[in-house]
Amino acid sequence: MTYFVRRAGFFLATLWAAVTLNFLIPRLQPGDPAQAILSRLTGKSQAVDPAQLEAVRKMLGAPDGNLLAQYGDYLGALAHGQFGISYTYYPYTVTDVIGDAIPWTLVLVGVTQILSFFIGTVLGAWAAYRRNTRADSWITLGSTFVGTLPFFWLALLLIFVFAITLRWFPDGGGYGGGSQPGWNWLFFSDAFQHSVLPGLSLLITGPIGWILGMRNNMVQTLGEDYARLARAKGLSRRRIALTYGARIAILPNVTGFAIALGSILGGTVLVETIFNYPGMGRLLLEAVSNKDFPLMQTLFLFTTVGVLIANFLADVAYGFLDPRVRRTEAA
Amino acid sequence: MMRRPRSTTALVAGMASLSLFLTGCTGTENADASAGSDGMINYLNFGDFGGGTAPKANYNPYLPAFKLSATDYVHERLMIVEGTKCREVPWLATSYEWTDPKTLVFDVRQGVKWNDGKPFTAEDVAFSFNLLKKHSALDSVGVWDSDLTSVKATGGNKKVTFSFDKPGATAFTRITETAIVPEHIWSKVKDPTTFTNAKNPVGTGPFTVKSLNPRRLVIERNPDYWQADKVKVKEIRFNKADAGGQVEQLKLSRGEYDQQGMFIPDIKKSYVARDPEHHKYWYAPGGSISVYMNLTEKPFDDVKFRRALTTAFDDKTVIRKAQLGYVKEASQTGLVVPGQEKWLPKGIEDQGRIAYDPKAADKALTKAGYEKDSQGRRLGKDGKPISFSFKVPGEWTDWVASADIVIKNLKSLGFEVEKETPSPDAAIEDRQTGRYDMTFGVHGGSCNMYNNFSDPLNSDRTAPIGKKAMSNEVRWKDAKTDELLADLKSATSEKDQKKAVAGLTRVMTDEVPMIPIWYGAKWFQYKTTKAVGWPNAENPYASAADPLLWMTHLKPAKD
Amino acid sequence: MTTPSSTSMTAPAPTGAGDTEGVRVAAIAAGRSNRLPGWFVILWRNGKCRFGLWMLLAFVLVAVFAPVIAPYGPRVDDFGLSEGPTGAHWLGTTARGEDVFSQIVYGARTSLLVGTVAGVLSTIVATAVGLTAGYLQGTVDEVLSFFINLGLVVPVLPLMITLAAYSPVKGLGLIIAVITVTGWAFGARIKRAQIITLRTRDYVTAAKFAGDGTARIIAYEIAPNMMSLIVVGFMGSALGAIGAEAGLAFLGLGDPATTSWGTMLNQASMGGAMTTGQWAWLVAPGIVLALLITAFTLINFGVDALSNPHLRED
Amino acid sequence: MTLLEVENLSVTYSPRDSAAVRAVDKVDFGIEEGEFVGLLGESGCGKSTLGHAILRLLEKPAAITGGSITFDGRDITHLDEDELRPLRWADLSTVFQSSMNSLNPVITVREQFADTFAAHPEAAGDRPDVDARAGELLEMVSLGRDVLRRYPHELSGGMKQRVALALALALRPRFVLLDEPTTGLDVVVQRDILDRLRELQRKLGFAVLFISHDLGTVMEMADRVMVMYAGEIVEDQPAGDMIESQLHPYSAGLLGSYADPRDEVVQVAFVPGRPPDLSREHAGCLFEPRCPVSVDACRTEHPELLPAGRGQARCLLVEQSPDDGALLRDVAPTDRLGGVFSADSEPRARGAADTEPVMVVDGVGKTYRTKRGVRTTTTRAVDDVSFALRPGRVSALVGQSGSGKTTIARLITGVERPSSGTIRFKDTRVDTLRRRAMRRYRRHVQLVFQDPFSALNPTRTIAYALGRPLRNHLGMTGEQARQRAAELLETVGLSPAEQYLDKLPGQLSGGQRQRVVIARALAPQPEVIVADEPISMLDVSIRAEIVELLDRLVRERGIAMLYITHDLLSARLLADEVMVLNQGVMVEHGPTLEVIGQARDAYTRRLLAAIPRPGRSRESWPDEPPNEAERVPAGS
Repeated sequence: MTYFVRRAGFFLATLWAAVTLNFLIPRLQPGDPAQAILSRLTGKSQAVDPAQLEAVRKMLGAPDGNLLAQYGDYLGALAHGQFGISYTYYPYTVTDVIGDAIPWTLVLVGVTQILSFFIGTVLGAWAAYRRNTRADSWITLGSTFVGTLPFFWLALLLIFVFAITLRWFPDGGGYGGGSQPGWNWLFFSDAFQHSVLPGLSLLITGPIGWILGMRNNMVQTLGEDYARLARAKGLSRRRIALTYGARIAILPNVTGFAIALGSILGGTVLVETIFNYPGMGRLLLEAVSNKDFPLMQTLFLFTTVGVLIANFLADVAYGFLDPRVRRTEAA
Repeated sequence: MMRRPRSTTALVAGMASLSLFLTGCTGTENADASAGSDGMINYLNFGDFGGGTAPKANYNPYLPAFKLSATDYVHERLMIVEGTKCREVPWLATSYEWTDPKTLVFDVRQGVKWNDGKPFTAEDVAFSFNLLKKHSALDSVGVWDSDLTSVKATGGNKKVTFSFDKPGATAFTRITETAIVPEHIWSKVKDPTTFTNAKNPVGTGPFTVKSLNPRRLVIERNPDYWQADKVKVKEIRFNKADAGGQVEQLKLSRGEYDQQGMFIPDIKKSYVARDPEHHKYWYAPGGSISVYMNLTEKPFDDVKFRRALTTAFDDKTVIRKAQLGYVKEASQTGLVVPGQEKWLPKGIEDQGRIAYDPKAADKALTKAGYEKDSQGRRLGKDGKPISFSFKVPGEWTDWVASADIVIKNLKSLGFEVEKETPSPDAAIEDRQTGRYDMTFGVHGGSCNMYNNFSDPLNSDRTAPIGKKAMSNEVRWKDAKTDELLADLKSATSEKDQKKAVAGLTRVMTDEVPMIPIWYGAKWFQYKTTKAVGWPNAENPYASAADPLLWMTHLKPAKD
Repeated sequence: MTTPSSTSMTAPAPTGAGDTEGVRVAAIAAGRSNRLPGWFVILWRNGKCRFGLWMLLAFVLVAVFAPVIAPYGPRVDDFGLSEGPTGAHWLGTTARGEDVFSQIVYGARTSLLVGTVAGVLSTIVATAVGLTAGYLQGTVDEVLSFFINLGLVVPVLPLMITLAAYSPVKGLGLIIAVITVTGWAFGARIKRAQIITLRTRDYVTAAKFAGDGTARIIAYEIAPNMMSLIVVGFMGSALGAIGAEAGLAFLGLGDPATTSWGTMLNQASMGGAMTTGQWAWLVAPGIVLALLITAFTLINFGVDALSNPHLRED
Repeated sequence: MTLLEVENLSVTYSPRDSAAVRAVDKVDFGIEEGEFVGLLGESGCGKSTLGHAILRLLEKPAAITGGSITFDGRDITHLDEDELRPLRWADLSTVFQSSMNSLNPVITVREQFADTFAAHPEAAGDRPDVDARAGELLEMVSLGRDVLRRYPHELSGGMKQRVALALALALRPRFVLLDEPTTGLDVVVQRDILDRLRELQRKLGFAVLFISHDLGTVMEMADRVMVMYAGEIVEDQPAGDMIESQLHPYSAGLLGSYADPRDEVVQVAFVPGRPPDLSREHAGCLFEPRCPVSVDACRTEHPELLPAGRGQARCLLVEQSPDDGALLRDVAPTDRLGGVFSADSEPRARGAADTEPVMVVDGVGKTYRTKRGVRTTTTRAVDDVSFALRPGRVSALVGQSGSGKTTIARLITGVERPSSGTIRFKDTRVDTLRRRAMRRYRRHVQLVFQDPFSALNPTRTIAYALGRPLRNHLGMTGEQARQRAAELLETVGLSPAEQYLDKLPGQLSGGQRQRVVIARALAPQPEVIVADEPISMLDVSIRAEIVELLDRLVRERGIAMLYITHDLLSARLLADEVMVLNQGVMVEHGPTLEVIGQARDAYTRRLLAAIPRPGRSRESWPDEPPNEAERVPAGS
């Protein structure tokens, strides 16, 4: 009970901290959005027309009232789910813009995260199970070498090889210019094709953390007395590896996985940027460079809430998976 | 070699074959039949179309910072003042006349129809301007910032009359930059400031919007266009290319665009060389990029000092090394030459370009009382070594490289110069508030001569140090300049205008409020496999920013 | 994303492997005779880790002797523009006419500097916060723990990008500061957990009975026993910092005036390395970055063994 | 026929880059069907390694490097894992040392039985009724069937060990290896489990190899006892014979460290020195450096394990003696051992019982509150306890784990404050001291810790550890402090002190460390020392050494000592008075001999009954049943 109250309290406190941080960020930064938008539009080598600057400033509006009143208005708007109008996509609202981006990120990053976790856990468990064999060395060293490649760099090479040179896959974007987003097969196959390279660059570098984490955990659990006793009991290697090794070793990774899932909402800035993938990460970078504060604030909020919820779910899942925690929770 | 990579390879291959299977084949888009048999160009691939990384439909011409580029092909203007030589090309108006210095009358073209079939009239024009009056946030060109008082349809709905309370000549280009929208649609719009005009935007232009997805915007030829006979392009496809990174560069260099306007390094090698016959570019000069000195500080407040520095900078090296040879040396007059050469005062040497001559600079400085000490340090009038900082946004690498050369030049003259590289935001803010010693600034380059000189030099447009200046960032305050600007503002005849401009260029060359180094380039690449007739250095009939003009010039390539 | 490899940081479990204490003692004795700290001996014994240490040493040497190794200065732009690899320029030149190889060599300095300084700083912050929270407990702990947890759930990358983008001054200092600000929480949590077990050790009680004050107990009794954890934390932070610096620089949020592999990649990408066929310019920074990260990852195999005796190779 | 035959078995640890250690060296023995064999030895002697080797559970870097293991006529030394699997558990099962960790924490007890059955269909049948059979097994070890549904962490240590025992017997194995199965458990619980085990073994007839360092228990339980020293078996005799006469001087030493606290005169011996470093070659007898009766030949000649009496021994003296170990028998017990500490029934020459007490504990109680949600649980750890400590006298506080002994230690040292009652040191109220005063107070009251391994900071030298109290409490400076530290080391028998000052704790043996801990407690010249189980973590053969040291300090320095223990023997040896604590309540309090000799309280009698008495018939249990099984540990 207290456990739940504590978690909920922490949840709210963090949410408040995130919201407040969001409120403060634009107010602590130099420069104004109108200038940023127009500078980007005209480029650095042409003069910005002061009249145009003035018009854009009028359009975006400036917050009025003292800081406290602004803070109150801001909280009120948030409570009503009003995130304001995006400075980049004026006059569209932040909700419109994010609504378009979310599915892309959810699918691309979600699928690759889950696959990475799955692949990483299986390979890590296998490496631990075959510890000190060649399989182990191949997996650990192989994943080390492949997994440490900077994935933005890898992404560039993938584009060059598979998109530019071989032309197997498109060079970027979530879908082609020719297809209209919609619930049809053609669009899905197009979208899938566009997701292969970004997905691949995430998948190549994604599992290493899980592999090494799982391997380490499992080497430890397999070294525990209960695993030794299981051997003495004459259980099959498989049974030992699964029930006495992997089953326990996976537990500490659950939290990490939940956080990884939670941060999906944040997207992957680098990959989405390189592939022009229409997801949240690229949106974030765009919001930041355009000083699109409403959009940025909301993205921040979404990401934080995502991580918080994931953390919360991880705790619940942990309690479900690990009987040792379950008891404390029930008490 | 290893377990995982092997499976990765398999995965790649699997996915590849799967996706090939799913879509049948890729790359068909490029297999085009370029020129149609009907003497038309089937379609052209253009570059980016604005609207951020994930554009949403927005064809409101009064939201220039947010509209998609199709808007410029749908909504037209009374006249087009093309951006290279500032020629006035009649468009929705056939002619204009200053009936007196405070009254401007346009003759509206007859027989033009909106693309929904309704006729275009002078009422529409008046409506459009009055809409901007009502919603000042939409007035992005600042038509009503001038002394304009009213816009009315006159002459039996065939003329539009603009009335000013003071001589309003300078407002002319602003008026010509304002798009005209249909009254029958826009009068029903509740809030035009948030109107996206997303569905079938109605305009008089040569194209209508065909389709949009965030990757591609397609517009198609308007068969009922008032000069439809001149438009030979059936369809234009704009491709999302906002990243400007390697991939875009590669696509450009492979000739995937018929027209593009982006930076690409070493263009001769990476673009032209790929297909010298068809891959072309034309980087027309834009605004002047100048060395700004803080005129409120010593020794920059000394005109002799500033004049001495005009020969101090090695423009050619800046252009060759830092600017990759893409730009041209700027004239000290503040004009963009050769495009604006007609404004040059008589007898000026080399169109006002001042050659690099460190010895002359050294001599002039010494003569002005800034001597070098025994250690080679340049001393101020107070006898102390002159030292100042040069601010340049760290992220703008070409500017940084240019600054490096400029600083090297200054150091060789005995100044102590420290380079500071703040973020662009901070640098811009510092420049506006006057918190700098020396920096780069941009000014001029438009066809509105008044704006070109008033923005950087008008004492109305400056502010004390610490406050944001509107545009006079060097803090130039000079009665003679203000007077010349006032003359220019009220001058309706070209002769009077030329006289005032000549005076202003002399302020630039004699008083040296700033030292122009190079002209910012307007990126413009084009391909002649499908279409010919693009503007270029040989035939600079329009600038990169005047697509409506090229559209009436492009013809199918003959091969 | 958190590094799952370090989530299982439990106190070293007693090995059930029979009488291994003698062996352990022997290992410590071996370390002692060489005057090396015990944790280093454990690192050195691990083959992968040893290889990683050699690699790291190579990078350090390159960084230290950069002016000797590099044929030119990193920003000397007196050469032909966008040239392919030649005898004079092993990896070609940049679009601005700088020598790519020299930049690679000097870039090692930046990466190592960022790794070391950001690693040290965030380790210091993490250790200070973790130790204080864990040792003092009570309200102080509640407050600090809240911040630790907050630091854990605040999305790091967006925060990093925002901070990096909006700072008025660019430069390595900023990158280091950003990485430190966003990267200390995880280490602090682990160290807090560790000190909670350590503070009940008899020798801590003994120090109290010997009349030692709180600060001295933390500094002299507890901190030395957390050495392995501090090393683990440092390695993790340093690795993260190097990656983060490269990523931020690649996104164009770094200081272009600094020569780092991230800015090189950024400039190669923007400067048309692909279009002009400047392969070396694009590939080399990525490979050296991968090698450096690999070195750290290999060392981490040994570092993991510090806190998890089962992972020791013996 | 011999069920298990171990011949010439050697096990070597070969870590990658330190010297190889021959942990088990040419061990030879056999175990008959149904025989109960004890394997006795101190920590590090290789007994657990031997156990693991027999079960073929050795893992890198340990490996069998010689000899053979034959089970039921089949050589299992080199069988691979698949061939071993049918043999495991069905024939050879085991109970591990630390029951705390030998059950899988994430599956229920039932599942752990179920997978055992499932792995051995040939022994358990194809579709065994898990609930019925496991339930039966649990009842066999005095556990309820409801335990099946529980997870290991929901069980107390004793319950877990019972589950482990039930699990070991699940497939009716012919041989069970018990590796210190009750170490770490409370004495009373230990007793109960071992009794149950012996009973089951008699009933089911399986053979047992019982590995333990607890001599009393081994002697009492086993039919035959083997003594292991430095990787070798040094003696192998029927238990009865060994009690009567030990063949090897080491066995004699071990046995000498045991006594019955109820005897009129209690004598306890110890073996000085420490085991040899097995990574080096040793020419002569491995025990020679510690042997009180060694001759010159012992230094050069390695003795063989040769028949002697009804058993075997590895000793040159035995070899040479015509009538097997007679030589040893001739020597008086006091002479043939390294040292002896004795206590007789007379009052000790210590401080008078009626001197002014330095510390008075009056009606002290301590309540812990644990908040969990809305509910608050209060635990009464100490309830209305009163006693006094007097200069030069030792008061023993006896009780099983969780009885509140340690809480009392924390209260009088000021680590915690009592919920009720007062504690006075001379004229100072200890229970109300504030920070600075507390620090001053601690100059006078010092602690000796239970675990010498955790009581010294592994990263600080001995000189540092001793120097801190000297600097802080006595205001000494560097050189002075070092001088005094050296003196203190000499006082606790670490001589020459210079040799120890700059060492780290890791370089000292357990006994040496405990001496350092005592020296540190002495450093600020305290008037009261609280010794919290100071010998329970030490090897049996050196415990008496520490007891002797403590006794000497009390005598010479007139320190008032609170000696906390669960071990009545050491209380008998050291204390002037004994207080027995049960669940926070003091149930008995009086002069040592009185309390031990004529225990009135039922709990005290159970404690006494738990003491193993080899060679004697066991007394029947006192009336109360063990109450341990019902308790669940608080929090895990």
